[in-house]
Amino acid sequence: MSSDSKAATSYEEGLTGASEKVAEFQEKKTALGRLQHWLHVTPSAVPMIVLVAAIIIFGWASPNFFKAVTLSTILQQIAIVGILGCAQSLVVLTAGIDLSVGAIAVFSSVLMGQITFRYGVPAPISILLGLGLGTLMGLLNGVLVAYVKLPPFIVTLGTWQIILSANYIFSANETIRSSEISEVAPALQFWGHAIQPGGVKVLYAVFLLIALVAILAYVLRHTAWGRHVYAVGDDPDAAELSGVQTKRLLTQVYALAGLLCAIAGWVMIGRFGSVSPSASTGQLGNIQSITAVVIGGISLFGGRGSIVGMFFGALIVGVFEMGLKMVGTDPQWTFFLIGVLIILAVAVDQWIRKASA
Amino acid sequence: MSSDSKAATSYEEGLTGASEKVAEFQEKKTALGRLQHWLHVTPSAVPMIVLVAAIIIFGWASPNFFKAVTLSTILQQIAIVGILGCAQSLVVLTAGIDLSVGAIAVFSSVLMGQITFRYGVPAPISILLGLGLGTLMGLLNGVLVAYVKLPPFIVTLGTWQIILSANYIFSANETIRSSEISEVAPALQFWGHAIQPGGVKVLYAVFLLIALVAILAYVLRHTAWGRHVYAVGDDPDAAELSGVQTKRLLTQVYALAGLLCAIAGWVMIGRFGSVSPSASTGQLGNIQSITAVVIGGISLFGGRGSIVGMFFGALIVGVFEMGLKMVGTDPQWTFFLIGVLIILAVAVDQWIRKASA
Amino acid sequence: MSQEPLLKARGLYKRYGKVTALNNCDFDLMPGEILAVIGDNGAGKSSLIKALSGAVQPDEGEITLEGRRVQFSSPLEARGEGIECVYQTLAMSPALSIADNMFMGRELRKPGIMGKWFRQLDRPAMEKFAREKLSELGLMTIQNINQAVETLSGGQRQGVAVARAAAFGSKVVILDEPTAALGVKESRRVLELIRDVRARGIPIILISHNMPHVFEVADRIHIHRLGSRLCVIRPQDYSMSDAVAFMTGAKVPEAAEVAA
Amino acid sequence: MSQEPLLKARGLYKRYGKVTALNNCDFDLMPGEILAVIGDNGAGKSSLIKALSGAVQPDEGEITLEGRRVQFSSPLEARGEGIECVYQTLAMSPALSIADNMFMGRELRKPGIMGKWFRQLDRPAMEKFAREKLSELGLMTIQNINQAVETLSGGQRQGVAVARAAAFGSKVVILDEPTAALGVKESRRVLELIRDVRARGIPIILISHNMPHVFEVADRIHIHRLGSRLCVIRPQDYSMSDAVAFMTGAKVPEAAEVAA
Amino acid sequence: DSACLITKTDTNPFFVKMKEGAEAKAKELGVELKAYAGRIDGDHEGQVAAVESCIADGAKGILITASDTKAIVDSLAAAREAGLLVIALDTPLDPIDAADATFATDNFKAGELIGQWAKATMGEGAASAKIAMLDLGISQPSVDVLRDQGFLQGFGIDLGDPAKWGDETDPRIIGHEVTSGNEEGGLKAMETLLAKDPDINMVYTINEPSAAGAYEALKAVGREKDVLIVSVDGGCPGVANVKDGVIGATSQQYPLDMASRGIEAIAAFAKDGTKPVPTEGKDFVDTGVALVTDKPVEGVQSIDSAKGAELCWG
Ligand SMILES: Nc1ncnc2c1ncn2[C@@H]1O[C@H](COP(=O)(O)OP(=O)(O)OP(=O)(O)O)[C@@H](O)[C@H]1O
Ligand SMILES: Nc1ncnc2c1ncn2[C@@H]1O[C@H](COP(=O)(O)OP(=O)(O)OP(=O)(O)O)[C@@H](O)[C@H]1O
Ligand SMILES: [Mg+2]
Ligand SMILES: [Mg+2]
Repeated sequence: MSSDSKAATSYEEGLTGASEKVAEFQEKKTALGRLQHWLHVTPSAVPMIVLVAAIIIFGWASPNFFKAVTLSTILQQIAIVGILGCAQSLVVLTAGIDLSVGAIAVFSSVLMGQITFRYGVPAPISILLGLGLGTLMGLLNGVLVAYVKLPPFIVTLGTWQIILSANYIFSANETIRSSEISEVAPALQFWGHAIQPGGVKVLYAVFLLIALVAILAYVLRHTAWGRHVYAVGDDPDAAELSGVQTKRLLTQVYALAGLLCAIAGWVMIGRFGSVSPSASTGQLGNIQSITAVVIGGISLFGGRGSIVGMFFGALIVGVFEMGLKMVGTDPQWTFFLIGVLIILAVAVDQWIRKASA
Repeated sequence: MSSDSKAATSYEEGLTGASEKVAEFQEKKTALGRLQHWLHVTPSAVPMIVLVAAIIIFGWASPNFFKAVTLSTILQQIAIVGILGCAQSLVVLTAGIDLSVGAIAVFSSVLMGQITFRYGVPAPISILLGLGLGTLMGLLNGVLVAYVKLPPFIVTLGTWQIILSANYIFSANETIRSSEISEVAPALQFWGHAIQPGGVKVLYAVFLLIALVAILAYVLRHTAWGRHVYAVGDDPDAAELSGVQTKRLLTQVYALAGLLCAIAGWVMIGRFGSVSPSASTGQLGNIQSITAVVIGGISLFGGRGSIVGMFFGALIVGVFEMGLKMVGTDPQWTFFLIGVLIILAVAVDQWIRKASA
Repeated sequence: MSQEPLLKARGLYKRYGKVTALNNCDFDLMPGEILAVIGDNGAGKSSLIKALSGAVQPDEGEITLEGRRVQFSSPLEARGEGIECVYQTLAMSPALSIADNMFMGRELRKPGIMGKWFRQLDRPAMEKFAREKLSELGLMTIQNINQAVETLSGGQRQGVAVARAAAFGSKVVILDEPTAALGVKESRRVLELIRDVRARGIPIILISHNMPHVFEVADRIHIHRLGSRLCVIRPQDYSMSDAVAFMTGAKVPEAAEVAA
Repeated sequence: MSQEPLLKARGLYKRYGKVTALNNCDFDLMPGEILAVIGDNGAGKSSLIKALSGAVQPDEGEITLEGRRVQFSSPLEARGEGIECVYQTLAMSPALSIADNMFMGRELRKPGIMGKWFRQLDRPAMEKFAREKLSELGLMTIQNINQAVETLSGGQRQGVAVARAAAFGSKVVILDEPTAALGVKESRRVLELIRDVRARGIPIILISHNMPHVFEVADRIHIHRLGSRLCVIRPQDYSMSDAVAFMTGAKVPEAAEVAA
Repeated sequence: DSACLITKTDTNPFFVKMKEGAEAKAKELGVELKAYAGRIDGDHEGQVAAVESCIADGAKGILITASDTKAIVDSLAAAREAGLLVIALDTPLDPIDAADATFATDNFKAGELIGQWAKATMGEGAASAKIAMLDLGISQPSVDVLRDQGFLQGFGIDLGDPAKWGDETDPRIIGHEVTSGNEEGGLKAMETLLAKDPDINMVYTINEPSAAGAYEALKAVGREKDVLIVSVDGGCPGVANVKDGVIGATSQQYPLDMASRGIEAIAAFAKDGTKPVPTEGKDFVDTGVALVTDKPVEGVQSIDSAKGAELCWG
């Protein structure tokens, strides 16, 4: 009796001869239109513009600012925050947040130092052990987030405290002095070396940061794993249903973040010379890296943004801090103005995006 | 020619006589099933259970713990975090986050104190001014979030720095002594008074906290405004499309949060006696209140959870801290264990929820 | 027709980056009529009604309501003018209950002091009303009126949205594919509901891909193609096949065929 | 029928708090057939196929695939067994492009060193494939294959999901209301696609509220009511009115009427 | 008997050593010691909570290094009312009689010593010195202010308001930066001030870790030899740095001593209620401060690094 079904769909014969062309409309081709479109599809462009503007303003306000040495100082000051920012970016792209980045970095640097000096292990091996242990701390975060399904904020709030106090307990608050390290284990200070083209010092650490940003940008953009990171951040249920191994991916992301933090810990030794468990990165590294990430245009809700944006975000903060101090602002006012400028930077970003939407 | 449309829908005559009953199935009536269901529909039950368990364990581990004075001390220690937690809960329910709560509280207390002592304004008026200015700071957050559409995390990260440094600058780092205040402006210390039923001191501040929690619980559950808070946190676009004035609501929420923080600032004067711009609530209040909120089962993604849960969350932290101190744990180990317990508390919560889903 | 359109749009444009969703689009809704809007997927139907209801702002073009030029900057403003809309994406708060969602933004308060001074919601009244409206639609499988919307089946959710719009619309009711996820019985109820609403004198814009339903209830049919109005026809003048042929580009309507 | 079912379920239960979505539900899918599942909104159809595809775990009951007892703890496991599913909620990552979404979890890599060592994606190949599959479905209004899925119209999105399932399913293809948001032309293409897939020997489960379509393509029709299978009929034995009457409870099928 | 030790933080080696001293003495005398600490520098609330815990726990006495010397007074009054002996360590309370006794060094004096030494060492150059001030934190806790202002006093610079740093107008001060008292902060602050004025030749630092950080920054630009760094604390790594020439001079304090004497006092109080008596002519028990340098100058008493290493803590 399916004859009535025929009748019911008979109107579909109107379809014969339906157009098969892919729809096309003429595009606006004005210069402004193109700029807007470019801004829209290049999420890292906006922080870059803010950055350039900031550099120009400070260069104009302070005569010393525009010297190569100042700019290289800024770069070396953001090296650690930048590497932590790489770790943070990965986690934030999955719609997570990692409050423990700074703690992992500090603890890893302490581990590298203490394993060398307390237990007499050769420096390269201690470095490997430190990197491995940092990865393990990240892995712990990952397992708690992915398998126990706890919110990342609370997991890393907990591990932040755990790792930081483990750090103090393990190190017995002992600092290892720079001169000892450079005698016994110079490998620990590797990233503190510099090349000096034309008298301007550029730390190895700066090159490391740039290399890490480039590699991660490639991975996120051009590999399946990178697309999965975005997918999980976008909508974890959808990603799971459409075939991403969400749990495994999340675990990998947090472990990789741990590794990056441990690398930052190694860089800290090179940069500060000494190994100190009470480095402020342990307390402030998370906020600083999150600031870089957000100013760089990565959405805290996950799935949107680029790591290159984070790099510019870190630079913006570095330039503001240095610039304000150079024009002679007192520390309390510097703190105040950086607050203002964080908000302004993001407001400008938002405004340009809206205009171009 | 609509006769073919008749034919096309003729099969619908099968509908005549369709059942009009609302579907019903028998329910499981086992005790366990009921318990699970109750846990599921009472989001604040889980933190309560964790709390009771913690109290029992510490009571067993430390002989002094189970004394009324210990318990009243815990209550008075969480009074400020609890009030900040009320503010934080409102903001988190709208899927926001407020990093500036502690800074607003401290600055408000400094404003109340300095307006009284530096400018000689009568204390009740300074208190009103302080509350008003705290509300304004919250309003600033709200406007930036709702109208400029900046992410709450970054807005309040900025205002946190701004308010905190304004606080240091305005106060010139001056502490106002307790003895001066109790002579000149006892109203500032109002919440530090206590009733002493049976010799156990219970601060007014504790009653204030309980009253605020009760009022907010009522407002969130039983008024239109409260439902809108949940709706905005759940899905702001949907809320906007279905008729909530999202922007106005968000602004109100942040302003109310500011007022609550200013109240916390007033309570701080009562509790600590003096007015100190360097009170660590300015630095740590945000993390502490967020911890309470999250342990209390409020989702950081907004729209889910209850303020009563936050209250239990704050209590859990207070009980852990006091309990660990009383069994004589060293401070770093205390931080370590609190980190572990934060994760455990939320894990237990998650597990019970899953079992009952 | 000699009447003035109640809601009119002229020369609307809406571009999303490279994509042109509305391309010089016109639109007319007459008082008291059921106007169907049909067209291919992605033709721009939803974009059109979003522009009409304030959910998006068109790049160019003007909209008039009852002869007045209007510019809605939010759906709330449109609602204030009595334009009630069921969006394709439904616009519900998933974690809230059915009753909460139906009354979002126009909650009922308890009578007496509790309502006036303590602003307490009248939950029993809201739940009763919600249950009634759902029963009118024949949604009998909803077992618990306090269920969170996220736990409803796709069709149940759609039913709740339609019930809300029909219950509260006062000037124009816009339905974007209201029956897409609905079953046979529920779809039929929606059609009846649409007729009821028109009987109250309120005009309706109905977007649907279901030709038999469109031809059954519509007074006029707006055919949308490639971002603009191709033509407006009367169901009694054309067959469903013709309509399908127009909207897919298989046939081109003669200029004269456009119903004014 | 003498054949063994390819996919079989017995006594499935699924409860959500107070709500019983599956209530002692049975299910059989024969090799190579198109099985339609029809029922009221909220009858439990989506819950059934979610249980079959691993997206939810039933409280009780057992599922067998090719005679083996299976227990999928995630959709990925079901996919590993060749069960491809289009969910009602579509399961797409809104911010990613159409091509990214179609290949999610089975991306193509560049040939040679770039692919092998640097694991670089072969975007041109994926985009070409995606464009072809969409064209097969007649989705000609998609202007830009690199558009984010969130910018697609409701129907376009559904089209992408269906294209994905049809392209990759190897043992069973499950479609939960694939044509709900689709236009006339696109729905017709989906029906053709379903026939194509069956012609490749792959059985299909089709959930739909569109009776004419169901009666046109289905080999057997599973009628779902109040969380369990009411009966299974053959479209040539019953009229659409009968089917509608069964699923809404207007008529009760005789036991004998159930097609084994 | 039990006693409480409440320090500002327990991450700064200074307080870690203080705790070790207290623990050793407590063990010797059979006193049960519970240690508490603030979360961060300046964590006043944490200390209030700690005092309350001690009272609730029935301790006999409290040893405290107060984060906020004025604000803590109330809580300590409650403790004394509850019959506890309250002893301020390292940092005198304000007013000083808010504690039953104070075992402290004079932080202002410590700063003054290095200031005088620096001025004498620079000689002629002091008049045109370019000074970098590396302080603790923007909340300006009292040690921070005392050491900073003491240094300036010793160096002969007008203090402005002695209750805060940063309001001086002397052009010799290139700038104040905050360091959080660790190497990382010292390094960054120094880098920044060097960018502002590369000719800095005198560096005051709040403590030895920040001095080590500053030294790294100077080394990086090759100026470690011609810049004078002074500091306060006298920890063993710091004294070693004096020996290595990293730090020119540092004012040494004796936290171990303060703590063990504090425990003794509590033990005595628990036994028969005796309270310790202050040093002759002062309102507190001065545990002393000594300038450690290998380049002594006329008119400022000092000990050399070898002697400093004998007395150092940590
Ligand atoms: N936010 C957006 N960004 C970019 N493109 C968009 C956006 N919204 C819609 N579009 C595009 O505009 C066109 C029209 O979309 P619209 O939703 O109006 O179609 P529709 O006619 O409602 O289709 P359907 O029948 O499938 O619902 C589509 O090509 C779509 O991809
Ligand atoms: N996660 C959940 N929590 C609570 N109840 C649920 C949940 N998912 C589904 N339900 C309930 O289970 C019942 C069956 O839902 P299901 O989605 O399977 O229906 P359906 O037959 O697919 O309906 P439709 O045709 O409208 O898609 C409904 O009453 C629904 O409210
Ligand atoms: Mg649409
Ligand atoms: Mg369904």
